[in-house]
Amino acid sequence: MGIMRFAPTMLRQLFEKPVTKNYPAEPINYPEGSRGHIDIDIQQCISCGACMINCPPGAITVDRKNKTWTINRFDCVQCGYCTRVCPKKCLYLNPGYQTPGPEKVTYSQTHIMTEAEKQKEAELAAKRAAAIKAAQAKKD
Amino acid sequence: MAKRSVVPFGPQHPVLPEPIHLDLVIEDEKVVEAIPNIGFIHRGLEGLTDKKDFKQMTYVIERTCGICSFGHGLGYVETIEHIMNTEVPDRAKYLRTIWAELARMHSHFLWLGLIADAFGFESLFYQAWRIRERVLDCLELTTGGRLIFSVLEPGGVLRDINSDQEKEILTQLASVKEELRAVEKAFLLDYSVQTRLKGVGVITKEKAHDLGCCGPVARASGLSYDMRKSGYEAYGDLDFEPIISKEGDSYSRCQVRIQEIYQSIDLIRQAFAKMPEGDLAVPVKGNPNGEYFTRIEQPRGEAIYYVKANGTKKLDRFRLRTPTFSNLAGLCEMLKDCEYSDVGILCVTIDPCISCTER
Amino acid sequence: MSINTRIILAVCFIVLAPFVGGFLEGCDRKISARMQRRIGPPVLQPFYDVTKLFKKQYVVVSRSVHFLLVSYMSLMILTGAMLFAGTDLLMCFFVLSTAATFLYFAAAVTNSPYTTIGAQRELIQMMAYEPAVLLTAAGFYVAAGSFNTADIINYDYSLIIKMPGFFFAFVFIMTIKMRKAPFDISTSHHAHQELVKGITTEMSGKNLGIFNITEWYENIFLLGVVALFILNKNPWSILAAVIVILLVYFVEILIGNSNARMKWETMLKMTWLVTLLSAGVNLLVLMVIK
Amino acid sequence: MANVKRSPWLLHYDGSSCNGCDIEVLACMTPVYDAERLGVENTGDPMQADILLITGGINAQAEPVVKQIYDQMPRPKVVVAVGICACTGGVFKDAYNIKGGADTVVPVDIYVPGCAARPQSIIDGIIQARDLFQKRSDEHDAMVKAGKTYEDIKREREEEEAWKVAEAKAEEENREETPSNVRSN
Amino acid sequence: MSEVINPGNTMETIPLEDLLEEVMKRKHQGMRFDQACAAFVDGKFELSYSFSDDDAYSFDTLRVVVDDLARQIPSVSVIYPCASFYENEMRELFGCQIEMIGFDYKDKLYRLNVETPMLPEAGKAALKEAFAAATEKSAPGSTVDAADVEVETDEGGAQ
Amino acid sequence: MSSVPIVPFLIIFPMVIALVMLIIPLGDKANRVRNAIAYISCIAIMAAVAVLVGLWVAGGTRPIALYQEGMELADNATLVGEFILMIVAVFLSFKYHKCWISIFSIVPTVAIAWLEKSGYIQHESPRIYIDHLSILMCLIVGIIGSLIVIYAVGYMHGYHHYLHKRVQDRRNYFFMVLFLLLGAMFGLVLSDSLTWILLFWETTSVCAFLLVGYTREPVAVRNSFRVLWMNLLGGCTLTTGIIIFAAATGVNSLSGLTAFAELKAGTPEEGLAVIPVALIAFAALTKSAQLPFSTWLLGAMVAPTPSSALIDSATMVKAGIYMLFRLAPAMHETATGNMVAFVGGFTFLAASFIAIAQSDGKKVLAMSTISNLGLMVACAGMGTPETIWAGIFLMIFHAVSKSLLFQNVGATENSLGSRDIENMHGLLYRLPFLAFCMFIGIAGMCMVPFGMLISKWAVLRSSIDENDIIMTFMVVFGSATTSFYWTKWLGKLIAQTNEPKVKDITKPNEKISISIHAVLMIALCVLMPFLTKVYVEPLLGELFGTTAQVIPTSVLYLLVFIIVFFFAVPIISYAFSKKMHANQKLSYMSGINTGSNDGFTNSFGNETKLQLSNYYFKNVLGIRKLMIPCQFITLSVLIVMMAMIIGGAF
Ligand code: SF4
Ligand code: SF4
Ligand code: SF4
Ligand code: SF4
Ligand code: SF4
Ligand code: SF4
Ligand code: SF4
Ligand code: SF4
Repeated sequence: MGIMRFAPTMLRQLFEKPVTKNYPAEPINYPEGSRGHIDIDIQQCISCGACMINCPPGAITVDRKNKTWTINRFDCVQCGYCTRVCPKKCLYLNPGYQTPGPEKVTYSQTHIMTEAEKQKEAELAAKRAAAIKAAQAKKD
Repeated sequence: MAKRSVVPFGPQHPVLPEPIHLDLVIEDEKVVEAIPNIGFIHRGLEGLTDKKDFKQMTYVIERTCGICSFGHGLGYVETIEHIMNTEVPDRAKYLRTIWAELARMHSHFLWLGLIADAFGFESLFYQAWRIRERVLDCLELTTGGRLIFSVLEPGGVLRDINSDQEKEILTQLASVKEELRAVEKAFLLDYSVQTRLKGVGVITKEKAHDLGCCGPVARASGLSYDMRKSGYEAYGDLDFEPIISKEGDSYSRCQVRIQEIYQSIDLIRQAFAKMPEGDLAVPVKGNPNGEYFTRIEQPRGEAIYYVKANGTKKLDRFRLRTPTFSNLAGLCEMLKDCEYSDVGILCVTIDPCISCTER
Repeated sequence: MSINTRIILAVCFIVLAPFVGGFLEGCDRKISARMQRRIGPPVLQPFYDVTKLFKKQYVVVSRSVHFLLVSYMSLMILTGAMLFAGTDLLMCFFVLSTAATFLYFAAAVTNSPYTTIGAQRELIQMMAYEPAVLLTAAGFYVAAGSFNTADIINYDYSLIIKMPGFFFAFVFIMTIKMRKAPFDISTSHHAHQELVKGITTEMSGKNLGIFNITEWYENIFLLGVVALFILNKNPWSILAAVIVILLVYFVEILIGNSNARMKWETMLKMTWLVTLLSAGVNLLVLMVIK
Repeated sequence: MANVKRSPWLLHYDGSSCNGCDIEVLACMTPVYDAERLGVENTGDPMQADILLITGGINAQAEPVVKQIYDQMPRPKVVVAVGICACTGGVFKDAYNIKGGADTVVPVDIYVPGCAARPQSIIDGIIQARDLFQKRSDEHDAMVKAGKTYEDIKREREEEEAWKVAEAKAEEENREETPSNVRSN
Repeated sequence: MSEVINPGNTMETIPLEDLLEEVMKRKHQGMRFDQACAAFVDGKFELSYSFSDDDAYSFDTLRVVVDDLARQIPSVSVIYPCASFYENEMRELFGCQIEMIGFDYKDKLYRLNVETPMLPEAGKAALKEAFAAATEKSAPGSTVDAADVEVETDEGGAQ
Repeated sequence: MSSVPIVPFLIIFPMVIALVMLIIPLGDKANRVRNAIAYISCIAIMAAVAVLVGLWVAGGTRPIALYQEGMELADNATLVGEFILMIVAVFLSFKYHKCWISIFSIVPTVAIAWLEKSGYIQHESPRIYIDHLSILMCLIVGIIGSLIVIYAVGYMHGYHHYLHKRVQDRRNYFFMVLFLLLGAMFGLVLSDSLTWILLFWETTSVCAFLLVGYTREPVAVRNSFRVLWMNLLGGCTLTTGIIIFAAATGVNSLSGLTAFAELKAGTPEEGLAVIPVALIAFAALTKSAQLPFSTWLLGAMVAPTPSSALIDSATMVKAGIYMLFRLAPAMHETATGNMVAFVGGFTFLAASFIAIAQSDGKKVLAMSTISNLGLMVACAGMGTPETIWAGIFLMIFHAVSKSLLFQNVGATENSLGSRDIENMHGLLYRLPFLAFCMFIGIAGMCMVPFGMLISKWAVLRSSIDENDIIMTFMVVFGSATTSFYWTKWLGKLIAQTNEPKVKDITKPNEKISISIHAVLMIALCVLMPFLTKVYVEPLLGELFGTTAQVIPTSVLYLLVFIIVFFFAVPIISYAFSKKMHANQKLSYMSGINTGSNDGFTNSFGNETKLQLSNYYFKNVLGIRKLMIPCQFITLSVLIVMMAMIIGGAF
């Protein structure tokens, strides 16, 4: 027991360098694998919607028709679950957070189809149409 | 008229870590009556089993509390694993143990800071939190998150600790241990701190047992009650004894928590030394069916997880009994006849975590 | 001291004290921050704060608070001006305690729980420091033969030689007056304590600004009393006084940063004990050798 | 125009958060992040605060509390929602006792995302908030100079609004009348 | 290597009538009260009361199944005062009629907007029905059920 | 010499009125008659005092010692009076089975009768003595005493109508005793003959006893007998002192005693004066309720308020102080002086501690009275011009402000139904007039620039001058605790509240008396520097034979400055703050206010009323904790010192 047992520490620290990270004057150093935000390699995305269904807070919206993938980063908890359920593994949890702001903006990406894909799509559509026709014909 | 003041204490009150309310009746500075009221954080987390499947629930449950986040996830996945009869790989068990102990350290440092704040010792608060940042660095380095890690899944863990990271952690822990010594001196030996902690909020061993206190509160009263002794995860392989103290006052609780930080450092070292190579997870197929109670030693004490599953993706019932919930009775006991200036200290002394208490 | 010097000194106090006081508080915050290994706020931060406070909307719980605070400030200025004008020290202290009473009124009038508890504690603080303060005046009277500060600073040598006990007791209770841990029980410069903001809980905007400025005046007044212990006929003693003032201020910062807040009972016991032992023994010795 | 942005004082209210964001807010004050270098002070007293930081979603019991402390803050004031719980309700938005983010009860000016929001991100939020605080303070000064109060301005706005509505109505009536006139003609 | 004590969990289902007696037994054995919780499964309340032993780390759960939802359940807070909080919570979240709680918040522990939020819609309807039945059964004049009636009007008024 | 006839008038007139009061029966009509007579006689008394002062000033403010032929007749009358008092005391003691008390009455009466008849006394000694001090006392008794009686007329009406319906209405008896007390006080302060003084002394004791027992409730009876025996004990020592002195020297006058003591100081004959002085000082300690005997004053609080006011502020207790001031020059730097100073200083300190724990308004007043009397006693005990200067001002301010406060608390109790300080929360909004006057009264007791503080300044200075370290400490700590209990009371008064206003049922005459007191209070404060010059310094000159300037002129100027500042600043800033546009907000209650400023949502979701109370530290500072030890300390000091003094004299 004694009085002012902390005073020596205080005196010593007075002459030590502050540990403060002078953000924003200094940049942040993220360790590898830091949980920041979700990015998408949109060209890989097949708009299956698995991420949308499984996201715990429901931050992702997938528009199958327009091939749009949208995330509300003001709603994402950085759990990374989507990156694991994605069949194409095209989602990434990258360092760096969404900057704050006065609006809850969303981030949206649209899959731009390559020629090959378009062709494939068209083929598929044709196949589907054929199948439907066949089915109808059968019914009839 | 009696010379009594009736004063609302909380929910918005800077000394309180979280919103909780007390109706205080005080006479001079003496508290004659204190009636607690919770519910400012009640979210209805247990009710979310209706809406989320059992895997999503892992992430929800991790967010029961930002401090014991890892522990909550751990308790939950253990319960699910038990119901589904999954044997987790050994390496995963050790990793889980290491993270759990790191989280315990950051929680105890956080508490040291908060109690220092509660008795108005600001630089000690800053000191504790400064050291805590080192622990958080270790956690971010290995899990990517500072508070909420999301590295657990039923069946194992999602991330590994490589040898570089291991070395980094061990050096950090060594310096944490050094810095803790100075802080310990101030907490345990300084006269002004002792006037605020010694003899404040005494809970005897018998009372602690009867009121169902757990964690450091129970251990400070002399109950050797530490769920880690039940040997879940890798604790069965590690060498440690629960830390106890006799007096049962705030000072003992402080002592116990500081010793536990040292103990955690030791446990992490042991775990690194013994950690086997191997898989991180085993795949889990199907849905759980059955019920089970798991108990985990959180920084604040024993937490109980109960899952009742019915073979579908959605659980019938998830239930979480948290240490603070069982320590509330102890808090009420301590608040009887305390001094007004002790109210803040007493609220902090059980290391309340209201967000998990109310879920 | 001629009447002109007196007036000039008093006016200097009235005009300069807030600036010096604010600057010292800025240094205090900076030094505290560095002790805690932080960068800390700019040294001029207290001035930014007060400017901001005067810019805010005027929100009150009770309208009377304002005029009571203005009275508090005026009396505090009067106290300081009296000290610097070289008048009777004991009267200064009486006016000082009346000023503190007005602060108590400003708190009591609000009928709000935390302010009221803070106000009661403020009263306890007053009770705790008053004996030491009055005894200091008594000590000067015994040592210098006069209550007049003008006579005290014209003494042949620094009175601290005769009255180290009083000096210690005074510095001890200055911790209360400067609202530093361990004795910041009624309010402190930081929140996060059991009383929210204690006696200032209901003050906002310009009321709080007035309160802050008054604190600066008060600090300068107290440091002025510290200077009395050092000043003597020799002009070099002014330099010594400045050094001692800065040293005392630094010690207060150090005390504030390495103590927990104590309870009122401990505070009262400690201050009275120190007053009795340190100032009392010193007084006894002085009376014996007189 | 005084530079008030150098002294933004915070009031932190913990809604139904998980404490993750709470302790990150507190961590902002501690040595490693030290928000005090921006002039920030954590007051804990609404009467003295300029910026209200809300963490966590809002539930039934916390709602009146948040409204109350928001009301007690003197103007100009800024509200910052910290964490996705406070932004939208987060993972708990479906829970039975969560009303939603902080903006369901008080107007939120700045949203700071993250679960838990990182201290740097909170500092970003504070910096944005203090700029907004400066802007509002300037407006406040102008208003005081004009000898008006917030009530006056509110009334004026209402009047303006009412005026606009009336005008629109009159216009509509005119329009209605015109065709009828036309018809009658 | 320190010794590991892990006796595992036990669970025992008992009728409601025996509840207090069994709890008393555990109190006499020096066990601590660990938790109490309710669940709503297959239209019935499942109540679990858990006890544990400080030294042996054993964990012992008593299960009570209540099929009449309006049935009054005795409070164990007479035996373990610290059970009050658990029981208040059970009653507020599930609507099971625990009576004579030692420290009674009168369904205002959490002050929710919704009543009995943890009951699924079907459960709420069933609960209502059960109350109606209980009221019918208790002819006016019987003093015991005055409380029931009051509870019901309370519910009705709030909805 | 022209002021002579007015003196017997001042003494005898109130006594006659007392008889008249007793004769007038009860009943509404008669009450009105009595009230009218009371008013008229009070005005007459004040006029008489004014005439006395006028004549005295016209006579050149010189001290007048008076002996006339035929005074022996008066001497005999005093003997008769003594016996009447004895009969009353003995009768009542036996009636209430407290026979032992009668001894305290019988023995001195018989002894003094023996002395009168024994022929030891030289009969040419003056009987009446008029100087600054007696004039001052006359002013206090005349003005404040009369005002209290005027107040009592209204108060007693309210007392019997609202508060104490069960108590038997004996107002004729009550007013009789009041007037008797006034007469006795005039007699006491104007007499120089020790036997006369004894008579009036015992009269005040018996009057106090009768007033305290007014309600005849068991508590009242018990307390009244405590008043009686303690005061009669003082009477016994007074008698002993008189007899010893008269038997030894033949002198039977107070001025003779002090002159003798001062003259013989340091000579072998000193003992002759020392013992009487010590015994009389002891008597004065009992009368002014110093510590071992303080309990009688506390017990006296059961009496209706006007009598408390009269006993506490204006008369009774001042009799003791008056005697001590007279003896002061004789006590300077003697063992008696030290004893008196210690007892006074200790009482000052201890009573102010105890006062902190009281929440009953009247009890606070009682404790603070004891405490302040202690300070005055200490002043007298130190016996230097400075301390007497301070003592005089303490006495003046104390008389006015205590009388004001007692009346005020009484009136407040009638309106509010309680005199507990906690119930006075926000009184300034609920009973504005009374609370405002109460504020002035309390401020007068504890705040700069009112006289109390400057008096403390002087006490402190002279106790240092005297090298009296214990005294210094007692003053320093006592003044810290004193401001604590006064200030917290003030805080209660001004707190804002939403409680409804209280109907003010104060009678106009009560209001008149109260407001005159308040005005007097402020006037005294403003005039204090002037009074010092004009009045108090000559007074000291008379007592000590020197006319040193006590308070440096610079301090007095400073005082004037502070006074102006003190009144100007709050008023000006108040006027300004009224004009400012302010947004009213609810007070901070952790965010759970319920819309009004005095309630919050409690743990069960209902509204709880906010209650705020001051600190009292009952468990540390309560009467039960402190009284016995303090009494023990003072009693042992008294016994030891008295033994030393008496032993040392031989
Ligand atoms: S990281 Fe989690 S919260 Fe964010 S989008 Fe993916 S699944 Fe949703
Ligand atoms: S889960 Fe993957 S592939 Fe499917 S929609 Fe989401 S991002 Fe695209
Ligand atoms: S981190 Fe937030 S919630 Fe936790 S104690 Fe600090 S302010 Fe309270
Ligand atoms: S036991 Fe506690 S510290 Fe450890 S991971 Fe769990 S919550 Fe965190
Ligand atoms: S209060 Fe406790 S449980 Fe809640 S977030 Fe904080 S540490 Fe976690
Ligand atoms: S006890 Fe507290 S810290 Fe631990 S999980 Fe619960 S809320 Fe979190
Ligand atoms: S300095 Fe510490 S105690 Fe003070 S307001 Fe800041 S965080 Fe709170
Ligand atoms: S955003 Fe995440 S960390 Fe923050 S309160 Fe919500 S759940 Fe907790």
